[in-house]
Amino acid sequence: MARALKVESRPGRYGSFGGQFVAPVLLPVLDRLEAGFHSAWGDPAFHAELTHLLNRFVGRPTPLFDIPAFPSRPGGARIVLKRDDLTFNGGNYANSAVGQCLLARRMGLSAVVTDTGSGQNGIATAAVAARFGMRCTIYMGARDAAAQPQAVKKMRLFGAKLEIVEDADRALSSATSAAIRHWMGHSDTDAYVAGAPIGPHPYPEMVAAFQQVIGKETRLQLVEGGVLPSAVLSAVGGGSSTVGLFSSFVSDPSIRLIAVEAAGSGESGAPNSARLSQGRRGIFHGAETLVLADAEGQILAANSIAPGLAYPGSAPQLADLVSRGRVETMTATDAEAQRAVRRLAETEGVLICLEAGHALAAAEHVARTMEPHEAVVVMTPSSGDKDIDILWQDA
Amino acid sequence: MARALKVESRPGRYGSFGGQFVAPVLLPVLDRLEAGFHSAWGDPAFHAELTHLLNRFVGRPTPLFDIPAFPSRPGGARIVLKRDDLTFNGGNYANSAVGQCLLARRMGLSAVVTDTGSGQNGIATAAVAARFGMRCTIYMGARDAAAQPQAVKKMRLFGAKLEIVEDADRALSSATSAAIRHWMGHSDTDAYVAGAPIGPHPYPEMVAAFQQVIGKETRLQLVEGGVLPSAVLSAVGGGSSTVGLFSSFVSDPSIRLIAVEAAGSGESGAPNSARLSQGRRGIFHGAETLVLADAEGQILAANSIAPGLAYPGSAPQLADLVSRGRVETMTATDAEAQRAVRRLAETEGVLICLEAGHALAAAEHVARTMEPHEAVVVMTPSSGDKDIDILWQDA
Amino acid sequence: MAKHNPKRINRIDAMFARLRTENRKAFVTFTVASDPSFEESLARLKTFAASGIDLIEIGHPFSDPILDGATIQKANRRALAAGGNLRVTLDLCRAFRETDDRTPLILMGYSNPLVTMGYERFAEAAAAAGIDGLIAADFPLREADDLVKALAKHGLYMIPLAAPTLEARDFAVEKPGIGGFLYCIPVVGPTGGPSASKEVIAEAVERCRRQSSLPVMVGFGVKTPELAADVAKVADGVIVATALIDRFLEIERDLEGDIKSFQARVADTLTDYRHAIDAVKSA
Amino acid sequence: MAKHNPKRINRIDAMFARLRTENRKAFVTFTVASDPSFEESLARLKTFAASGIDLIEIGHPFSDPILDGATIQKANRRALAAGGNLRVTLDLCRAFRETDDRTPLILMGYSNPLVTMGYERFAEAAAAAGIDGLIAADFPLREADDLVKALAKHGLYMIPLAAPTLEARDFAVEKPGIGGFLYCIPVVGPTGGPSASKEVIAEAVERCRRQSSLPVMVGFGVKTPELAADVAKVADGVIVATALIDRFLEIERDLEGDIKSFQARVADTLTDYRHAIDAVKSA
Ligand SMILES: Cc1ncc(COP(=O)(O)O)c(C=O)c1O
Ligand SMILES: Cc1ncc(COP(=O)(O)O)c(C=O)c1O
Repeated sequence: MARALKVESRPGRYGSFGGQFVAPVLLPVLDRLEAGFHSAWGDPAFHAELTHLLNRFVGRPTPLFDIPAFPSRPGGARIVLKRDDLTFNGGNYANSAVGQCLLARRMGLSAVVTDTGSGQNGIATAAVAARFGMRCTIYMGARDAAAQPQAVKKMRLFGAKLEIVEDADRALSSATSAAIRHWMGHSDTDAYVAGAPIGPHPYPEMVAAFQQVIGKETRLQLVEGGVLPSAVLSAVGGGSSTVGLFSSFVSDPSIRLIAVEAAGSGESGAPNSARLSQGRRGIFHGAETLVLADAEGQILAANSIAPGLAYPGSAPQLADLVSRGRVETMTATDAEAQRAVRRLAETEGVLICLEAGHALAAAEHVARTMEPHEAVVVMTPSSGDKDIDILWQDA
Repeated sequence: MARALKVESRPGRYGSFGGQFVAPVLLPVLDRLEAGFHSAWGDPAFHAELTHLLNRFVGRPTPLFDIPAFPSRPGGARIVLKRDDLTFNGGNYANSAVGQCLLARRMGLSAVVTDTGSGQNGIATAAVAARFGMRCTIYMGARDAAAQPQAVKKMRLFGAKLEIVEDADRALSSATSAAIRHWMGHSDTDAYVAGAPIGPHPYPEMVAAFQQVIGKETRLQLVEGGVLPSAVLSAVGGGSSTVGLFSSFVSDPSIRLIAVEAAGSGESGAPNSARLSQGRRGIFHGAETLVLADAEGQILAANSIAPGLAYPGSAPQLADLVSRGRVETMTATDAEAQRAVRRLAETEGVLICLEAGHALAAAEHVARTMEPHEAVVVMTPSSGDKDIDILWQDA
Repeated sequence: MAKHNPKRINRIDAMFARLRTENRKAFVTFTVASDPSFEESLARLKTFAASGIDLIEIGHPFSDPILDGATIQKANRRALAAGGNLRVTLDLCRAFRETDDRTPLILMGYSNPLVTMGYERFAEAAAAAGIDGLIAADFPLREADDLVKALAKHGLYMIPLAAPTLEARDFAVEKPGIGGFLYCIPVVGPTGGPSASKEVIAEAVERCRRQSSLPVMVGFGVKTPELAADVAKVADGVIVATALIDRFLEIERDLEGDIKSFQARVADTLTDYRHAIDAVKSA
Repeated sequence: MAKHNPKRINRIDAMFARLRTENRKAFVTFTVASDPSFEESLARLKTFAASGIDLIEIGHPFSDPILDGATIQKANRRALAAGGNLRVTLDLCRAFRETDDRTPLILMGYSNPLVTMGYERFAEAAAAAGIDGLIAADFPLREADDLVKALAKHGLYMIPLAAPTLEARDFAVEKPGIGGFLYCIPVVGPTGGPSASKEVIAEAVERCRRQSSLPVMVGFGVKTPELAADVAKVADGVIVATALIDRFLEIERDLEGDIKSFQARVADTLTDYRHAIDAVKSA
């Protein structure tokens, strides 16, 4: 369990963040899930099957990758990518999709429901559900679906039922709301698969536990390479890859942990996605956390060129780690992220997603302030294939 | 070297196939390449760097994968996929792109030129060239480019110069001709990177050598799993994955080797890509081989739903192996291939390319005639992401 | 600002005491504050009270009404567009109290505006606005200690939501600040969903009564006057939300802005339910 | 069918013998058979001979003229569209021979139609059609043993292509069936590319002469009458292909189908080159 990441005041709390702010009708469902998860997590057979699937079906471990030709100026710390873009389907979302589908099957459920913004969580869940022979319903905002037609088709090819959501922001946040409504009505057969360590307890704990594999692999790979990093950076959407990567470094105070948020266009007053650094304490999608909201408590639409970062809520763990000062925040603009992704493609032959581009842009700044013998780790949650139309506009 | 695959009558010949049917001006270039390749291939340092790149940059070894839920009827041999779709860029084309770019750099060349049909060879070459800091020019037929806009953008993101060819069939065959013309004019600086073991000697030998890693890995993985397959199937485009996979099984007469060709629509008289089973002996793109041509020796346009299979020429090795009866041929239609790809996605959560769908469709027929303790290996050269628009037409 | 008088009996308790003596069941409905505007919302509250509604649930508009079906989601969006929010909802209640000091008002909605305002500030302002209770869609009792304390201090009740699948500890909690009635939800799923059978409803109510001495009202999925009558046979009150909102929208479309006849038709509709519910008593 | 008479001297050898006595250099051009039609192609061959062309290279149309630039690629496509192919090209040569038994004809093109017809059948048919030699763009001597034997048997020459980068073994091969002249290509790249300088051309020719006793003609990139004259100073002949095809297309566009004046203008153009080349002799 994500022990190192937690300073729980009571179960399901990270400091003062977390909790179970749901319709009471969901409480028994969450209680069953909590019990099911703890039982599974204590069962060596569950871990054996999980590990087998992570290796054979997800494609773990994913490599650590040097990018010596990337920096635009010589000097500074070396930048190393953790390449979860190289999982088979859906980037790092595959880690928790496999875990949650396996758990759902163990609990006797026959179907899964989830939401997706960039398409990655949906693709991962659809692929795993196909493999397990489980029915799969996926909610996606109409705006996101229009921006990611390939992802929509891919999920359908995996046999998933796609529900396109025309509500509100027509993006991830509406899709999540719709998926939770679906789940409320079908909790006897359907497991809700969370793409990120957000939502009511036990989701943050459970998703963090399934994503820990990223941090564990990274630490092991670094140790094998004789390196301990000076800083670890990750762009924060729902926070699944960030929590997963940070988990193995949080108890090591000499390592800077930097959560990179999307600054959108970067113009002051324009919508962004920086709720850890600029958000308010609030209650959203089942947990008390930091959210983008106005003075009346209305949730604001998040904005970023990277669909996976445009979410107004935060993982409660991250809200706590930021509040306690253990995790720093930085921002990167749409343009900075794009530039970083393009330069990496041109210099290294590696195409990462725009989400990771935010972290990479921030990492370049951080690396410049460091010595060449130091190293900076950048999380790459998924590949840039989904972003090609944004990255290269003149066909 | 691809010893096992060769029964050479003289250097560069596979039985009566092969040779160097090029403009004489290219002969010194080919002679230098042959010498350069043999020197590199005998150099442990070259192999060390090649292996390092295959592991770290290409993502080898690629897994063998069981698909128990796929068969539409129970019984028959088990089907196992060799998953070269899980390399980082361009499927199995990455194997030879890395080898050839490494060789070009060793020979003091500063640029590469290649052609691409499905986009995979272009993507692989562009990524490797970016990594090596080499200039890269890629020729692609206008019809193929229109069908694969994401591939075009991806190559451009890797910094490659794309040349869209409006000639003749506006597909791979015209792109190859154009790339060779470019090479003729720039052979002092540019290496021509062959996507397949076609073309004049030493290309068939060299590409086969770089692709052998597929067969070696597969055999090792099968032996580790305690299996020897009854049949090995691969869909034939240029033949790179077929030659690479077959290389480790060709000297084992108990194992059936089956080259699967694209039957197109399957209507009699309609264009197809079945030149190994229905082609004529001819000279095309630098080698004597089996080609799709009319009674006057004019090359016919090949047709298949899978762009990677629509090529009128053949690898000379395969022409020889088919002529000697060591390799059998089968065909699969556009519809059969599509059905196989879709059923695999729905039952296993694995999306393979339409090229591999041809082999999978044939494998199902073959497996049905066998016993459950037997196994059939199917080559998967690349992922189905490139084919999503063909596979799912109603968005 | 009106201070809470701890001696004063909560209007919800007063209502049930009165209904018991009359041998009648409560008829409750729901409207989103500022849907479609502050003025019309106020007029509607008055029509409700005048047409025999015993208790009114007032939704405070929220940007992400995640647990609601399409009808109430759209109502929230209209209200937000008209400038609605938690503060304006309190203003609306205060305005209603100028002419009606008897009909209990219950605030209903999501927790983020409450936590943003602060529980103490919120409870004080709500009491001052004449509000009697709170139903928070996404605020289970197990999370609500601080909120319940603030409500108790100002004489408001947190109304527990009770579903058949819920364990007693999640709705049958005795604590100052928790009370009024049990909101019994006999179906799973978001608002506006299918109706439960009268047998299922009866069983759900029975279970509530076994666990708690609070009055029990039934909501979610009560659509027709007939089902309302069936509910009234077993419960202490009937809550009809989505069905009435949908009906009022139909009337509005038919009348194309003729406000006077609109309020008359709303009253007619409510009277149908009212009669069906009251017929139970005389049965 | 006319049988090869081994006693008869090859027309190419006869031409060089005659030009030597006249102290003149050969002027050679290239046309694709059936471009734009069989009839016009035949007329053009006759115009060529009448306008002082000493030797004609006739391309047999091919679907994939991979080593050619845009001009000759398009010519091939027009010829194919008009029904051209290797058999029809032989028919065209036979028709030309009905009125001209002196001008050497060299077949030029790609190997697939040859291998499809079969080397022996091809050589026999080509000899019968009055063809004197063969230039195969993609058929180096190191691959051509069988073909060369067949050509020798029927009195035809395979013309070696010689480039400055080529080793002697790849063009200076003495064998029955190889001869006529060396086709010296002073530039790299496909047809229709840039011109070499006259110094580079002189050096390339010099190298050919060191390796072989065959006459040397220069092609690829000879565009203007001036460059043709420079070539004529060092080589035994000048080959102009792309530049003339482009020029003829321009004339055709100008005249819009007036065939008579077309042939006259073609003749004028050729005469310009002819005079430039012949001026060398008198210099
Ligand atoms: C937000 C909300 N949803 C639902 C309901 C009742 O259920 P239904 O809409 O299905 O009648 C109410 C009534 O109080 C409500 O306030
Ligand atoms: C096919 C072909 N290409 C090229 C040439 C000559 O070169 P250029 O076209 O550059 O004048 C000839 C002339 O014989 C030819 O036949």
